[in-house]
Amino acid sequence: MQRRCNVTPLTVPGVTTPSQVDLDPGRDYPLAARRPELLKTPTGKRIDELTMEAVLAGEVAPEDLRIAPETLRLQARIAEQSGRPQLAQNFRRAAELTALPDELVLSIYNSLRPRASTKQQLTDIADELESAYSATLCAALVREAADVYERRNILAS
Amino acid sequence: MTTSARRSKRTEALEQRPVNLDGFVEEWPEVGMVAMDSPYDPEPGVRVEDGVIVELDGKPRAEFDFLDQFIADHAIDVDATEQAMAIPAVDIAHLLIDPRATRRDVLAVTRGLTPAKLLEVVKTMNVVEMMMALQKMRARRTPANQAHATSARDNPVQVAADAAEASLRGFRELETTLGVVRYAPLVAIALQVGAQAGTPGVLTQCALEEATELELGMRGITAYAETISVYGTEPVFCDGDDTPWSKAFLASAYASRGIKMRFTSGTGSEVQMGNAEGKSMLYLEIRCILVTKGAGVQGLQNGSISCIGVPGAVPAGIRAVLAENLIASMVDLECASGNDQSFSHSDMRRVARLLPQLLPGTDFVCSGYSSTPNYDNMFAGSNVDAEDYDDWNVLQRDLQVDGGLRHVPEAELLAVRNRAARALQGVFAHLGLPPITGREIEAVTYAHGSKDLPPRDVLEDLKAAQSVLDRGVTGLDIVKGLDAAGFTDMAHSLLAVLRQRVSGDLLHTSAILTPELETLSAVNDTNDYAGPGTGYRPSGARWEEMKRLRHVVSAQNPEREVG
Amino acid sequence: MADTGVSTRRTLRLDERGTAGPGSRTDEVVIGLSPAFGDFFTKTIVDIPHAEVLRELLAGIEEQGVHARVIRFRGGSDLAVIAHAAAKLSGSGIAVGVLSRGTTMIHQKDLVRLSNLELFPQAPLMDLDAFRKVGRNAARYAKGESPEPVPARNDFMARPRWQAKAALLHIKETEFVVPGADPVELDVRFQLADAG
Amino acid sequence: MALVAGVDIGNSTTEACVAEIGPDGDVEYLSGALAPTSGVKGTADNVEGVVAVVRRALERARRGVQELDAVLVNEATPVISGLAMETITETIVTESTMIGHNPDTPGGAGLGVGTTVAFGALGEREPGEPVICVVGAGIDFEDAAHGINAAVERGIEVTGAIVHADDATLIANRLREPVPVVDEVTLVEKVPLGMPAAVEVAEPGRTIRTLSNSYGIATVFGLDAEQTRMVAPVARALVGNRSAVVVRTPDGDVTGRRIPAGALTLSGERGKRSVEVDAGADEIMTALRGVRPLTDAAGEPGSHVGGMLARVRDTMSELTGTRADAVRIQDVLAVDTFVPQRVTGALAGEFALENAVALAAMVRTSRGPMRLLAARLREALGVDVLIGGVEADMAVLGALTTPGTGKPVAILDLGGGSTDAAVATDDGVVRSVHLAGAGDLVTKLIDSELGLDNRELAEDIKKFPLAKAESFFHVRMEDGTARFFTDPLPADTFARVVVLSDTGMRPVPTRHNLDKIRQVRRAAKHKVFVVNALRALEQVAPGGNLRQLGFVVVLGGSALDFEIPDLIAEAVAGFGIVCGTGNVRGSEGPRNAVATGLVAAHALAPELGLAVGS
Repeated sequence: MQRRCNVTPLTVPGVTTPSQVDLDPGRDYPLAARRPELLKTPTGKRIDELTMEAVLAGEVAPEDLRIAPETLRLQARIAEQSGRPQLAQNFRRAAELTALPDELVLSIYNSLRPRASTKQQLTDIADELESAYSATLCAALVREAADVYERRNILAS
Repeated sequence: MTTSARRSKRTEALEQRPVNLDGFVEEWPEVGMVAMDSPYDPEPGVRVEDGVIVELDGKPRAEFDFLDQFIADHAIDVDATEQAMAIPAVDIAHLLIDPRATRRDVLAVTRGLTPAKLLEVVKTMNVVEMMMALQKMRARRTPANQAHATSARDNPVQVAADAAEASLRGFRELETTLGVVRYAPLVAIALQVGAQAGTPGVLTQCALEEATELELGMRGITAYAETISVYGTEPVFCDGDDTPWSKAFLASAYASRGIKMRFTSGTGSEVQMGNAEGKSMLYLEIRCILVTKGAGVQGLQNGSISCIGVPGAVPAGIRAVLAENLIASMVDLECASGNDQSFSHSDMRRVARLLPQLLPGTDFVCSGYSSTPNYDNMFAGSNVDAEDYDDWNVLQRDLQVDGGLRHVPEAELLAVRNRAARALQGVFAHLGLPPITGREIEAVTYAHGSKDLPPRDVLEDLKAAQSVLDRGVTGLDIVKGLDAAGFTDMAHSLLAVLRQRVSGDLLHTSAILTPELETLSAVNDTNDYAGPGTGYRPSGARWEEMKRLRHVVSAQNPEREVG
Repeated sequence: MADTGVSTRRTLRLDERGTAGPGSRTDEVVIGLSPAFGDFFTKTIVDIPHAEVLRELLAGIEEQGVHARVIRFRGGSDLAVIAHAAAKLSGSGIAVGVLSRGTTMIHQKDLVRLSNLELFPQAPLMDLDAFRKVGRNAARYAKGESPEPVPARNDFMARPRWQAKAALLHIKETEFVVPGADPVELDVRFQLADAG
Repeated sequence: MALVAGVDIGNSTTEACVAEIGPDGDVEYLSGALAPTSGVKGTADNVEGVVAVVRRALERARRGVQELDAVLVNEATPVISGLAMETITETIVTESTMIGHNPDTPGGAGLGVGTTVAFGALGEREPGEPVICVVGAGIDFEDAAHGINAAVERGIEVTGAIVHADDATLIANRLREPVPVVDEVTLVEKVPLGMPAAVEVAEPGRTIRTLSNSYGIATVFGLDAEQTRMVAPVARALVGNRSAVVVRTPDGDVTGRRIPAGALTLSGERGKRSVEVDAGADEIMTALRGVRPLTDAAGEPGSHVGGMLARVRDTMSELTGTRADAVRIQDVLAVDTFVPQRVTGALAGEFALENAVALAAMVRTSRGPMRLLAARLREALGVDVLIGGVEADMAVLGALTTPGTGKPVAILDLGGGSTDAAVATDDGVVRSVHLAGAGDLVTKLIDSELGLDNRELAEDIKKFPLAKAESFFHVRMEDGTARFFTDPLPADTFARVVVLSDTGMRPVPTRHNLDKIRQVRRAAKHKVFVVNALRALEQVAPGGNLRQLGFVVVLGGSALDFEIPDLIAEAVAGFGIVCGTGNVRGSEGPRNAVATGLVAAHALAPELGLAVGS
């Protein structure tokens, strides 16, 4: 659960696999049924390998039942094309967070609570997100929070 | 109270009516004790400079509180806003009820509207118009329903049986919560197992504090999350120990694990906490809706929820509750539309509060129909409970309206309750959890509530609940347990639910799984209502199913009943 | 209306005796009253007269052989703030805070403000017996004993009946807040309204 | 070199030990691990737990499953225990002669004697004989005080009062001439009126002197010798109270009664004996000693003990899947205990501590599914699985790895459901015994004797020391020392007795003080573990002579308890025995003995043991 997954270099749009796929929500959604070949688990398994037989043979681990960042970026494109830019943006932030261990995700959440962090602490979190996980969108969200919290006086004193 | 004045017999009769046990108060707009029509709500308006909203509903950017800023920067489409805001509110309302305007046409406008403008739009509408609008704006074409399955004694066997019955009766989502929080892992497992015993593909959640709820989700012991609350003023949001940014981050955290989630809000919470900043309940709720939108969350549970006693006590309060459901749908969010908390002593009033969601249909008509008698409801009682099942089915049949449920003959109910309990027995045995006895299974098959069940060894259960966490039991272990116990069909359907998180298809707006394990969401089941004769209407096999009730006299042989 | 079993026999007279200071007796419990208790408001959300509320709290304390002091807090209407401030002034460190609508809390000076020893959040369920028991338990805490908490009651139909009125009462009470006002010690006198 | 894993499947935990055995039989222990047992011990359901624990132990030894040569499993016959409890005495008050409850705050002090008169009738009373005023429900304390004062003013001599509400101090504070007042008499309307009565209240911190003394009552009411004999139970019941009321009625009485609980029939290899359960635990255990070893036990149908054993049988039959009438009870442990019970006929909800007997029973089930388990295990791990020797033999071998032990050695395995003992003599012969009654029975005794009705809390009280939270920043430990904290303690611990559990402080919501809870806890452990330790050692000791045992090693989950090993050591010290908690392989504490023993046995004689599926 706590292992740090490899950070795939997906931060530059245009060079990643998901964006090269031709996607049409009306034709391709739901992906599991219509485009299963696009779906891989973070451990590299194809979705059609996650069968009952495989489970009983002990070939499926809990890590195999997670979503891969590439998949979230595909779903982001479907959301975008369905007219839901905010939902798409959330999926892209989520794609970044797939690389973070559970504890770190929860601790960043707690740091974002009102009066929980100083501006410096939030800035440090943003820097870590960016440098260690290439999580630029999440880092931007945290920096934005730091500015608003300062203006509204809800930083830790 | 003693009084010497003589009273009429009629007054005495009226005094005895249950509705007089409900509380009603006068409006007091200065403090926010007003549903949706307050002179202190801001005037709509927007100003954009260099692609940034610099003035929102009469307030300059420098004075924005954190909700204003989040809404301005994340929820409102800057490119569309000035044009959309230029349209008179009444024209937008016309657009909403005009069948020739499609849902997509409306969304092109609403994506640019400010909170005050959205309020102004719904203020021009009466409840019938709002219902017409909701019928078109609901995100998913096919309506559905959600149930609570809880136990006053946190008895997992009861939760499994009630979940199975609810699943068979037609609910597509099931929610539980606990009296003793440490029981959560066992009850969540029971809910998950029971849900698959009725019809396949029912999604489950367990309402807990954020960290535990997320953990159960990540392990695949639950399938989605809902109790992530947002509030309409800055002080109340802070009292809830959150901000729009912390909640937006949490939303991404859920998606990053492939887990569906929605936010929760509702009218009345701010005035209840004495911090409404002199704004109407609905205005503040609209801010919650737009925060949800801005956070990129696919949906919202609203309709006052736990504060229903507040809007319920003021004039036009229930109209405002309908308006909040409508606005959530108007900004393209999934709406789980309340009707989930004890609301009135009066049966007549309970139904009247329900019809505005039931008649047009919402994504989930109830965000918690109590599948137990209310004494077992650990959400402090729902507007409708297990004793209302037959009434609900008759309402659906009378009006030919789909509230998501169906009548099920007793023999089938007994069979699934029994099966769910036996499956849970097998899973518990497989996982080395405290045994479920034959006597418990027998009792729960025929039980109405926890009072009809033998007590469990709470000590052993709680130890086992802890061990579920310590051992790292996951949804996969439940799948294996179901298979080992011989419930292979349930194992398959649970595995299908778990596999959903790999594909992320359920993360889209208004997504549910059908009994055939197909994903149905606003993407592939877009609401296409376009006036009479269009959109979702119960017909064919579904309508035949809705015609069945407990007692219907046979036309073939009037001495008999069909059922 | 709820049957409270009370006819308004007694009236309450609260005379201000000046700014309240910390108590020196270790055998005292302070009762902290909200800004409008026994003043603008005369009864709880279920019409129990404030005279009877205070009399039962005092009787519960006296029965345990403990001394009581009554102090009004005008500085705020938040129950936790009132009860905690009262505990800080109490010689034993124990106080009862009570709002006009009947919501009640037992607090201790060393606790953080948001915590408490016992809380009775459902004002509509507070009857005379409950107030007596709150007084009794507060006094027993002051004596260093371990009272069993007064059983919490719950009623899911309280929401439709009382939720909005409770909000109104809270807001109204908040109007009587005088920011920064000092706590005031009160002389309490009960008078029979009639010869009964 | 052979890599082997010894696995001990216990009732609640499964333990493993990984070791390398050299060609000449020398053993190098590499690692140990522990996990909860999956399913009922000795069934195929255990596979999951075994696989988990073997994997974990291998991981710790940095070895792979494919390197493993064999898995050694103990012969895990499930030992299942059941518990029941029955009250055997009751106290009955007739004609309401006595109010002996202990209200927190009675009013006034001293002794008042007079005729009982209802408060409402006080006004009609003429001056003359002294009266005791009975104040019923609904009378306000100010009105009560006012009424009594008015009567006294008219010359009526009011010498005491009996009150319904918790108002005694309030009334006494308002009387011009204070008198003793007893309050919280819930059924005050049943107090006989017009009868001679006495009310006594002691000063705070003291107890009554007159009404708790038969001659005191005789003096008050002018009784003769025969009548005094009759009131003796009343006086006895009032000893230790701070306040009391005695009313003299023509037929009033307080009696203690034994409840017929039925007879318990014990069948053993040496005959059959019947014993009445209400005779108490000692009688039952004596009868058991007479027929031992036990082959079955039965209760008189239709009696309490019949129901009691039926419940035990039902539980076992459900757990083991055998028919209830096929379940054979192989040991019982009877323990005297007491339960707080409402007194029949009492007026103030008085409780009396009534005697009760708790019974633990034990069953050994068949070893049938063991082979199936081994076969499944082999499938799951792909390694040879050997069913090792008798569990007790293995435990002894494991215990002998405790530094400082030597033969003859006895082990005591203190579990949750049963207490097991085994002894190995110099010539290698092992004798073993399984007895009913262990940790679960202790929990039950604590729960019922303290009236908690919360087994989980009782379990915590059993496992952890107590303290009293004297302020938010310090607690007084049960040994008298103080422990200070910089952060305030949780609000719900304030002024309470708390259990210092591993998850934090947990308040005990009763009126019992710390000493009382501690005494109940220690007594319960003594009644179960010390009694069972002696009973078990006696049965395995050569010739039944404890002095023949040199070393006793205490093992099992309950050996981790903070005081049980000491209690046992104290009890056997007199027999010249060295007794202590095991430290298997010098590192594992009282855990892992059987798993270690399996490896040791395998190293000694690898040909022993039954290979399965190979």
